Amino acid sequence: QNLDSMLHGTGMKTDPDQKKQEDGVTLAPEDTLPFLQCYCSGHCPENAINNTCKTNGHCFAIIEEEENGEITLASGCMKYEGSDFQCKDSPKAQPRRTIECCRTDFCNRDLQPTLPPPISPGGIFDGSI
Amino acid sequence: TAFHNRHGKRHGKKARLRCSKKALHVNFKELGWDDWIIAPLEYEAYHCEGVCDFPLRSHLEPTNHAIIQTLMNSMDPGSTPPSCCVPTKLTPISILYTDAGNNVVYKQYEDMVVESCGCR
Amino acid sequence: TAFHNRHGKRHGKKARLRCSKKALHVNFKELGWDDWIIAPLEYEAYHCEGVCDFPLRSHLEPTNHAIIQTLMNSMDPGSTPPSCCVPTKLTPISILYTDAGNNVVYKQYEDMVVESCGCR
Repeated sequence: QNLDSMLHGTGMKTDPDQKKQEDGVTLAPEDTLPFLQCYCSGHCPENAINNTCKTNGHCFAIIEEEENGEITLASGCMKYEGSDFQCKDSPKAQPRRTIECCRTDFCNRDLQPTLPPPISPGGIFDGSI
Repeated sequence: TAFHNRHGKRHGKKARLRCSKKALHVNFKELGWDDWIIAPLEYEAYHCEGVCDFPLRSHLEPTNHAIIQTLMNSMDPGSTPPSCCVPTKLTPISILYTDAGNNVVYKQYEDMVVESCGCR
Repeated sequence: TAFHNRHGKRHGKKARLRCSKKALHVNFKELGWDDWIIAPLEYEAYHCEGVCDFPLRSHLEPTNHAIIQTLMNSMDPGSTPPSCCVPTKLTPISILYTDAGNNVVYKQYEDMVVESCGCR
């Protein structure tokens, strides 16, 4: 049994995004994705017009608490490659932040991420806010 | 606490300088190269400067490694440095100069001008 | 003043850490990703760290821009930052994970492991 059939046999799939053209050439997923327009604020590309950026990946919105306690909201475009990691972020990242991703034009304009509760020194979520 | 509204205006804190293209004017005369370079004697090379912080935007064309390193840095800044803001696209310029044999040569030098910056 | 003999051994001054490949052990469990990543749960990604100073050695594969920027930095460190030590060659790893539709997927992620570092 080769890996491919084994993979299929156990309900596992190779990366579903990979599309095979007639001539058998496998297209990388990011090369087949339509471009998305997103709302951007807080760090737009230099050539951005009307707070709009473009990407083959996701739009995102992020709320963050800076070291000095300032809370910032930003939004923009995220590349397809690596969005698995960036959209999942790490719950252990510091300082506190929440990122949300979506994949339709300007969908991040309506996203309202909220900060996770602060972690008290003992490492338990401090629900006292 | 200071709040930062949707239009990117920060309240109460200078916006952190994020990775972007900055000027870098190169003057070959000041470098002392006007004894072999005929023209141009100066040009705009630009350079890349600024922080690469989470999330790395698409125009910074991050690699998966840069994304992972940025996440590790935000978990423990002391143990992992952030990814670095560097040129991701460069263009050439042509230079007229006198070579060692005193011949006048016109040559294209690759990767002399920053076109765009990114986090790597 | 400190002197530096032919065999590269520095006397009296800690050898400046030049651009080179360093360890970076990535633990997906510590990142909190063991809820979607099945295997591997950790891997060695390495990272690049160290100064890019003149002259930029050939194994650091500097671009012409990096060489010019390094020269400008040595002329006036305040006005121009040095070039940066970043990955120049990267290799992929494959990850087995559960996707949003609860399918088990085996996918190759490009540019996950540093093969070599350079100044850019």
